[in-house]
Amino acid sequence: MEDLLVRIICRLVVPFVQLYGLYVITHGHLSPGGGFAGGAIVGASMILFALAFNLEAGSRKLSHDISLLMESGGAIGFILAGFVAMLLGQNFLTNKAAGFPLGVPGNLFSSGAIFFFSVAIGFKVGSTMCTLFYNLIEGSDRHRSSE
Amino acid sequence: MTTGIEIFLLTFLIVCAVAVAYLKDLLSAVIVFGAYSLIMAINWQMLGAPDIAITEAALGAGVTTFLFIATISKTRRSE
Amino acid sequence: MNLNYEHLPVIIVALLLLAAFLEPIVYRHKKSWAAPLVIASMAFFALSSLYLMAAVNYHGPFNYYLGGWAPPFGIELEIDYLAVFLLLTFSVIGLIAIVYGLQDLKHGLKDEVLGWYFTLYLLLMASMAGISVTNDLFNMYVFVEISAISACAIISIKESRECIEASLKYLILSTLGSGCILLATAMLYMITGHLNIGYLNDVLPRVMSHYPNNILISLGFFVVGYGVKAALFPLHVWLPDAHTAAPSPSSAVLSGLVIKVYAAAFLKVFLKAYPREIFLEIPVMEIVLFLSVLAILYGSIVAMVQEDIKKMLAYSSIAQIGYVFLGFSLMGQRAVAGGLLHIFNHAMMKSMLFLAAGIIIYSTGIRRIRDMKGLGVKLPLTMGAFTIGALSMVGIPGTNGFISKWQLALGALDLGRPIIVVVILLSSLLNCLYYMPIVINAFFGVKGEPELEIGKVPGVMLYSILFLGFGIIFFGIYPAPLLAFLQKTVTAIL
Amino acid sequence: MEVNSLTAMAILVLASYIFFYLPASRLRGVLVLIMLGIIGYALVATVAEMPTFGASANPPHNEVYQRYLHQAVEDTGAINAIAAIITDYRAFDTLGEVTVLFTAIAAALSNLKAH
Repeated sequence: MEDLLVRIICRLVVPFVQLYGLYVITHGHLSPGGGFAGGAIVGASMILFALAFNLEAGSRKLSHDISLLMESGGAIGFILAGFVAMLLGQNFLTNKAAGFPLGVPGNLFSSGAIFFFSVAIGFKVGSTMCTLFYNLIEGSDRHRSSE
Repeated sequence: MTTGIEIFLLTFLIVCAVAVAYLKDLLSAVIVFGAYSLIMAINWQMLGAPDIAITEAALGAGVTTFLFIATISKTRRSE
Repeated sequence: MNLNYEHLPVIIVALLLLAAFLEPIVYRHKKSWAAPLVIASMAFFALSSLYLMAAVNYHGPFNYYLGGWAPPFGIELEIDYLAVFLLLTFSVIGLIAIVYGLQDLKHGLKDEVLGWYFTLYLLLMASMAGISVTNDLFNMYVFVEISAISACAIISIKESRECIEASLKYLILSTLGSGCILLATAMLYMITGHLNIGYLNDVLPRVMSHYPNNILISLGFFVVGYGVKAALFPLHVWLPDAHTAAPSPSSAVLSGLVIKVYAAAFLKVFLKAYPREIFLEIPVMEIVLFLSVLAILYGSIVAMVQEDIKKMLAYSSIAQIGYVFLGFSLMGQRAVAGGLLHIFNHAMMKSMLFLAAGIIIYSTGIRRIRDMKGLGVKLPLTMGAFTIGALSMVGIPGTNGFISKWQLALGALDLGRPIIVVVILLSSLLNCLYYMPIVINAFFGVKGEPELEIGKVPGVMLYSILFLGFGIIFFGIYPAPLLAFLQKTVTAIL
Repeated sequence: MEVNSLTAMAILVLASYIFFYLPASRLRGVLVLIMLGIIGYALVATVAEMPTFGASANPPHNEVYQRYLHQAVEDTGAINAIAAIITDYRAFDTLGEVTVLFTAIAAALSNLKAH
């Protein structure tokens, strides 16, 4: 797609969309949203970028290796955080009783492991969306060039 | 109870759902499905579930549409 | 630090998931570590299941509260006799199938896909472990969903057209089944306000008179949902294609374990969540019994006319899952024990047969039963193991297939239903009619065609099926400890 | 619903299931319509029987609901009760959901790479 208008608008909009996505991820425990929704927003912004420019520009911003790493990393982080509670002598995925600091309710850095879980889920979901889209489009490009 | 706007939204929802099934052009079907998701998101919000509304808007109206379009670009456009 | 065995079930699930998440990274950067990682995780799964079984047998069942939240608020795992029995079955057969598969898959799959295959395999195992231990309906649904997607993917991973077709069919039907399960779960939540199986069992009798239709429809949806996934007779249409097209280790796992896990989930939901009075008023179990009888007869008859060996084994699976449902739907002590025992026995027999068929296909490329004449001389050990499996399928005394059929027949007689015994006998006769010609042809058939090229059979593949064959004989001759354990299991459920 | 009607329904549904193996024809269309009608009737009967939407006497408004709404901040420190439920009270389910996403990715990528 080679459209100047789309590109300029995209360049303007994408940072704000990403900022909003990060806001939704990090404020999951304070306001509606959370890892899933925020991750999807961030992932959608990356897809939007790749759609408006091209795939190479998109994968320069987020390479395949990094995306794979983020994808596994988010899920692994979730499980490891659960194991931390177990090492502290509580059951898997325990939050308060395992001694994660709850902080003052209403602050950004509060509610212990929930903040961490949201971020992990956000990473996971965002990179999942990107990976899926890139691979689908990439496959079709290869397919078309071979024909 | 049910207000006018709710009845309008629900009717539109049903129309969208039926249209998705009937449309032969898959690209149009995907776009109508995106509209369906958006109305669904508004409905969630009106029912007092903002979390689901945000997720539905981002996933249903945003990412799902992109993924469907990517899939259509790999296959045929019409049914 | 206070890590006792009570944490083990959740560690099993979490570590399998962790290994599955690590696998793509490991495969990309350090290819030689990928296979040992899978084997190590599966070996850990098998060993810890064995340990859990011993611990539960000694100390009794226990519950585990995830996140430290007691049942009505959080998710509870219930590690009872049933759960450890299922865990042990899945882990041992799963370990053997993947050890076998390392050779077979290198041969059959593209190099870059192998890492993803391991990931999907581990996810499948983790989800099956999750379904076995969880005591929460929604949590069970989540794991059902994971296993549905990963089972589809390990079918379609092979590079051929029929794999795609088969797995697409499976995906559509299995998604329909998931939807039914979710809807039924939602209905139960709507009328009780609980998702925990124990609490449901408490509350349901009280609300039964208020919401009879809800309970009825949720029962129907559960039967359809788990029936589609477990390939209960009229809902089995996806199974023959899917299990034929998949790579051999996948077929072994799918046919041996994956359809069983849904049968076990069916047992959990119907006998643990719903109170017994409901089945006196609504004859759902009678319908399931009728369907399972039909499944036994239909599967056996259709298997007779198959030409492809894997397809024959797949149709035979339809008949065998019928036995499992037969035992469950009779709801008698010995009948349910027989059904559970058949889960274990059939997992061994069918995995062994599929893996043996895999060796035949691997080394000779033969798939059609007619071409197998004289194969017993070329592949004596493989065909010997196949013979043991076939005898066990028929139910010859001295093999484990006999024990479970015997238990089922006794269970049916306990409840005064001699007609079931006739069905079991008839089905054994039919099994004999389609398994024995293969064995007789292989050993005594006259070779008509030119000499076959027999590739070398890797030792690992041979050892794994011989191990399973040994297990079949062992549990056929010495079933006492297993039966005693199942007795405890059934007393706890019923 | 009576027991007999259940049995009749089940038999009818099973019978029409068997007729699905017929080639596409008017008879099959009629059978499909009858079956869908039965299922639709059953579902409508179920919905009609369900507790009133949003009423405070509903079964789900039990001690679990009370605890989630009134003690979530104290238990988990999260102001958003939904976040408290999905990432603390029922975090294992969320781990499962994350795994579903991962499985979907693994399935899609393995298929795309294989073919």
